[in-house]
Amino acid sequence: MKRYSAMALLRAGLTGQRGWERAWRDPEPKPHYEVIVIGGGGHGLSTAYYLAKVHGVRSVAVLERGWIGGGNTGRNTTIVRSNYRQKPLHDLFDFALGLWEGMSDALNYNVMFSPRGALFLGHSDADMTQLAQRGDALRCSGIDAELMTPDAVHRLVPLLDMSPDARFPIHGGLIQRRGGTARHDAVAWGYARAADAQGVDVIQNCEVTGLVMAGGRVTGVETTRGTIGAGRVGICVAGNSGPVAAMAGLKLPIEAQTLQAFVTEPVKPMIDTVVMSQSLHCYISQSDKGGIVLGGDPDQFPSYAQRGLPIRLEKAAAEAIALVPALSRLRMVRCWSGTTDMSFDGSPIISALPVDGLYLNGGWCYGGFKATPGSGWCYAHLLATGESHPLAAPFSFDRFATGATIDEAGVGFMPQLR
Amino acid sequence: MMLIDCPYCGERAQAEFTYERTLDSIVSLDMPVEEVLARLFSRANPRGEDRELWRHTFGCRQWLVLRRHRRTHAIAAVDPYAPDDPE
Amino acid sequence: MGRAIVIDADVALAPARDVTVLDLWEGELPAIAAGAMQVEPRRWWLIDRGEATEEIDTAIAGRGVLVPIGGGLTRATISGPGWRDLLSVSGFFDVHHSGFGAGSAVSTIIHHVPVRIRVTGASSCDVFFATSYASTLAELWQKTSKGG
Amino acid sequence: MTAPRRIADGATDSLRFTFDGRAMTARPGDTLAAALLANGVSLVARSFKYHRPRGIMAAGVEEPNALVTVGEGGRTEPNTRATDVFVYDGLVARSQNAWPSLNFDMGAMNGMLARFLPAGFYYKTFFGPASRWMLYERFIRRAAGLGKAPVDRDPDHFEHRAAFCDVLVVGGGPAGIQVARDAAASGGRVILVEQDALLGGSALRDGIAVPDPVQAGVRMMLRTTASGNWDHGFVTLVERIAEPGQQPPAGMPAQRLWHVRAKRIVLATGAIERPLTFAGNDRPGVMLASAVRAYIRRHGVLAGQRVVIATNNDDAYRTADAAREAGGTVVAILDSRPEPPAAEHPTFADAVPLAAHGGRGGVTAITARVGATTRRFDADVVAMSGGFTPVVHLHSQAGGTLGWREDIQAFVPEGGPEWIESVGSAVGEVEPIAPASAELPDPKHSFIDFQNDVAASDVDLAWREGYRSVEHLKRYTTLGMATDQGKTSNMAGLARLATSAGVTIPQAGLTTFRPPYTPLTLGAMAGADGGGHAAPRRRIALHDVHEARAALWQPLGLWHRPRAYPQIGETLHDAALREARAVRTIAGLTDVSTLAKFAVHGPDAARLLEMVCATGIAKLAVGRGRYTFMLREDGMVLDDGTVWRLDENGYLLTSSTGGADRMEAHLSYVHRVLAPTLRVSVVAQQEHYAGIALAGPRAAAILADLTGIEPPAHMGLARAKVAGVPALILAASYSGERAFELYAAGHDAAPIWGAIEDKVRAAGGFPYGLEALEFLRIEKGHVVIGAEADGRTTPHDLGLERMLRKAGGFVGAQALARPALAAPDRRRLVGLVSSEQIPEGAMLVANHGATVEGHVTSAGPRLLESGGAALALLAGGMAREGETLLATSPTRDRHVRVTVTAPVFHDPDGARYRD
Repeated sequence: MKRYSAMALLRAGLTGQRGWERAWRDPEPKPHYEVIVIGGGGHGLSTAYYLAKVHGVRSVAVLERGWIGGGNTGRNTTIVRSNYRQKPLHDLFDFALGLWEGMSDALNYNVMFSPRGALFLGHSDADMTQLAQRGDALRCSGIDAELMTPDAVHRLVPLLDMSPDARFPIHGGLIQRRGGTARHDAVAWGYARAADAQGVDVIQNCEVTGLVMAGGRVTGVETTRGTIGAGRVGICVAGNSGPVAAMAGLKLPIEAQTLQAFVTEPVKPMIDTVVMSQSLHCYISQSDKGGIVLGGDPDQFPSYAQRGLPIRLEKAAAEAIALVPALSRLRMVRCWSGTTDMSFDGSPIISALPVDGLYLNGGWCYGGFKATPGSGWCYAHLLATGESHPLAAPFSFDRFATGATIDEAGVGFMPQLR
Repeated sequence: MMLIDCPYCGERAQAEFTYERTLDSIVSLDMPVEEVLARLFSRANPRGEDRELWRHTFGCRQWLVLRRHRRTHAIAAVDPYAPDDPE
Repeated sequence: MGRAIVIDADVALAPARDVTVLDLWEGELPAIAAGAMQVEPRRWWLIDRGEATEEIDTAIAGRGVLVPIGGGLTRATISGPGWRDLLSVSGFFDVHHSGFGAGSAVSTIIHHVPVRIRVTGASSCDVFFATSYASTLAELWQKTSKGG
Repeated sequence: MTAPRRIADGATDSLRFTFDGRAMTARPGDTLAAALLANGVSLVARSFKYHRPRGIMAAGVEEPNALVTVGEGGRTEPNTRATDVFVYDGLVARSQNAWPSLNFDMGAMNGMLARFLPAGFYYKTFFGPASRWMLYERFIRRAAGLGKAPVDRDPDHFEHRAAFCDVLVVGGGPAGIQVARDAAASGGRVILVEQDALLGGSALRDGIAVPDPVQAGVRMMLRTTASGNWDHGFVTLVERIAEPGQQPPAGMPAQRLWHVRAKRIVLATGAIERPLTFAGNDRPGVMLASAVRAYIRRHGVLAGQRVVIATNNDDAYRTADAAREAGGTVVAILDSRPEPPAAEHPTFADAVPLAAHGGRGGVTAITARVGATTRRFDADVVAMSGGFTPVVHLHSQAGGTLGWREDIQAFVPEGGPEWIESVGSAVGEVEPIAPASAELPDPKHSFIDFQNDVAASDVDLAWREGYRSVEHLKRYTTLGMATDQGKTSNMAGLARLATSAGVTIPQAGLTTFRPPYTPLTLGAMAGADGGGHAAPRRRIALHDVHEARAALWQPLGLWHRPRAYPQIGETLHDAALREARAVRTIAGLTDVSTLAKFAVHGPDAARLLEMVCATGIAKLAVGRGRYTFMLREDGMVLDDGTVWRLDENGYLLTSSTGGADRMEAHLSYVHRVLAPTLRVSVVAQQEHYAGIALAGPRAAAILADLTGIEPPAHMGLARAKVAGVPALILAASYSGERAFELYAAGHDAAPIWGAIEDKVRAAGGFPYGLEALEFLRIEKGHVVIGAEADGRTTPHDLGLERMLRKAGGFVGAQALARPALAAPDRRRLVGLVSSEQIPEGAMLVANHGATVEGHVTSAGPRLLESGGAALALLAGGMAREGETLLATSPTRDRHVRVTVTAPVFHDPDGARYRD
């Protein structure tokens, strides 16, 4: 792998940018791999990278139906944070956050992880108590969290509507300063390039159409490019987990729903921090290019259309204007829809399945992007050793039957209420 | 924003309706525990048609069964919920 | 459509008070309840029936029930040629449909508020909604109609 | 007065506007772009990345270059396309993304470094710790962005409207008008929308009159853009009532967002001309040929005197004719085809533009390959035409598929939903073109995406590095990601990619089209929900009563409820203490109107309630009530409340405020889905009844005094008149004192409040709000939905297991059998006491740094003694009674030693409920 650096860039500038090689190869599928990862999103690619890098498993293929990073990796609001209330969640996400912090160097690919702070606003004293409780849980786990006064919030985001009669008055906030944003596409590309350099085959335009079973065990996959044998097969296709698991005759505690987000035309810097809310489904951040990236409620019904409800976008716009009135005249330039893997407790599943040799990493709801490196790390551990990584052990497939669910929102098994 | 042809009210905007669950995840109070857990916590989740229970919450408030395609959003049928519906 | 015409409709809000739900779990609507506003397949609203409500109660005894709800309802009386346009603001129902004439009634949602609309004449209607939302809808309509 | 580039016609300009402070004139109907061209302004903007000088390229919404900031204060709209704003008197426009000025822009330094800043350069450098990247990033962020957002609040309002039609025609060109007139003639509701201020579409640039659709019965909406085509014929339209920056007429919104439901949608959206790719094709003065013609014919503006046409199709010849008619000189027509049509202009066959020359002021000459030779032509405007791309966005947004047309080198609508069809140039009825030329001697300066400065060399680099899917190309180079959404760049980018790949364009693929067609303001999206109206504010029936008593308000979901009634100089906490102590010692009254209430009647009413409630119902006597709770199907506590038997077959069920809608749906689900044969009626009466709770040792005496009846025993009920108003009286207590809830029709309840308040105050008590209520219920150990019952707790966790009906048969009973729900280390309800106030939400640990074992769910002061009390969920629950723990809140730096006790601190035996 030709290393990227400022010097390399300068040299290339003098030679017409001719010297760069392909970021990752375009290999033909081999007949057999030790591990096949189905799904070339950030989670699948990072899984493959850590399989090779951490566990020395280099006979790995990532099979991607279309182009890598084309699913939810490229359809989110790029927010990275670990400030969940429930311990299993914040431990997993904070492990991921630690990996984010060194990711650009580790991959030799600038994923533009920018810890500009992830701020949750509180709109009432009750919200502030909830935020304090969350912050206290985090601090007791050694994770950074800081309550902010309204004045401090205002200094950080001067365009917020701080008036007491605002529809969502701002009583303060909880900030995770290590949180922020990253360049979503670069995460897929960076992991693909680094995995490729470790010998992993990243195979695009290769759709898995079936599983090969022998003696009650998965021994390979049928694809649009032929049958490929495998020692272990890991499903990593959040958004499509149901249809892929169905190839093994399994039903999952997951329902696919649409989540939309949108971005405005680029403007000069106006919001430096990621702004969220304790009581609204509203996410506001400004990309490096200058667009204000906004997200809102999921669509609350099952869909694979990657086409959402306009009224959800309209609600998100209304809430964003209520918080930051100066957004009123900015214009949405583009919206996109991801198909989210809504699990029945709101938490992911990183687990063996009841079919030998088959594993699942999915059910990330609308929060998977921020977990990318931690998810890959834990899934690689599972696929390499057959045992759950301690951080992933609570996220087992059977927790719904046993009752050990991890329900951050406390709304139960109906994903549309989340 | 789908158009749902409510058997009681006629064609109405999706904004008046709420999705409840798939028809095969309805759990009666006399089912054995294993069946209850299986129904509550697993879904076929197909990239195609499924039978879903919706409610015309902001209209006639009745419970409806939609046969709906989840990739195209085409609605093949809307019927009043009837408990003896085969799943 | 005119680009510079604010909607020509008058809105008057008042407590609905005399509204009673009539639910039947068996049988047909009694004749003396004819004209009640049907809001669900087995539910009607008796509006301004006064003393007659007691007779209806007797008529449905054993197969249905009357439950008052008017204490929390507001009635907006909207009149003027623009009433249909006014109800298309932040709405989702086809109020201009030719079939939606005097005597028709519909349940829908306007500006996030569940409402029941009853057409009372060529240029008037009643809109019923929970009183807690009255200021929300009043502000919307004031901004939109000529009253604003 | 007439602007200099205006073709002489004797008319004068009547409108004044400014651009970068310079006063200029315009005519009604001018776009800002037309007016700037008329005034001889060629440099209008700077590009995003290299800050290259840019002028006006197009005459429509596809304009990639001429972005300006229009308006002032809260009406400021940055990034406005000069081609998409009509000049009004007083319009103020400013250039953007240039410092210190448009003419001399320091940012242009980036252009000199362009060789080091190719597509995706940022992925290859800026390594080191995240803090170092953030340092670089600060400069990148400052350099990025285009215009500046406004700071002030928007002074205007916006509106959403619904409309329904049989046929919606999008596009008011000749094809759209024809379809709309025909549809109207056959009856039905027909809406025709046109984004421009005039009908005509392509006919406007050819000076052809179009028939009137309105007279044919069509509802016409001008200056209205179909921005999104969603499911089942649902289309969002944006109607501009005021131009960007313009004050709307009195009482009118600035813009309207229309929600249209159409049975049939006809897309007559036309076609957009493609630029040609050659070096310097981005210089001011290099324009689309159709745009040059539109400015002449429609606006009477000739963009330059010496015109060179570069084309691969016949359409641009009409531009040559128009330029000559307007008094310009057609220097040359460069036609890439070997056999161009006959024309009365100097025409060169097999002629391909290679480079446009000039400076910031614009193009001065163009070099072309003509056959085997290279020739240079003087020009102050270059009119280019690479053919026309049908506008298929709306077709594609709704799930329509596309097919490739070789003769026009473009995609056209193919399959899709049956209610959508496209007509006219949108289906490819445009001039055929010669296949694109691959020769490009200077790919670094041959731009494909003008606004984002993506040159042909960037596409080539992406290909070499393996970003070969068209989506990767787009994301790696940012091609098509600018505010024009690739309207002029996508096809050229695909063509270049296909050349690199050695494949055809359809093999190279196509990115998906997503809403909106053109950018729309968040204000329009929000409609009437903008600003303070983002969610309704629900008012309780006695809102004005409390307002008159200077209540502090507390939001709870959409509701606003009184939190306390502070006296002058009193803090919230002190007021709540005073109010709560009065309840403990004398009496108080509070508003409980928002509690959910359901009238449940019928022969099977008890059976329905037994399915919904996990507690016993059947044995409840007429005239009595009891506490109850309901479970979700997964066994977690859903809600709680009280159930009252009003008569043989009639019950009243109350439940929590926040869960009212959820409970309504749940009751309906259980009734209509699980037990549809039950003969029962459930009516939500949440708002029918206003509720007033009267509590305290003197409550019974006050009630007797007010009603003249014997007050019902605890959990009994009565009916009586208070202040002449009939009320239902439920002897329920939330505070831990003898108490009564009085329910009366909301519209009539104010006198009841007044009457009770008089008696309470006379006795020395006060009205109390939610804060005092919270203190009272914590001391009594009542759990609250949302705090102790947080959606993760079972009845066992809350110590309610003894109330569960053993026989089951209620929702949630089956799932309670799951093994993890009986685990000994589950967090269960306990009480905590301390000599000081316990921080609500704090974590429970043995000592600093130890593992978290639980958390404080609610905390308040002891009311009649010192110290604090709290309810908490603690691993192991009451097995831990007597242990000392630390309630620690690092975020508030509060750490309090607490002792685990039973979760009731006041009157555990209920002695105070007895008179």
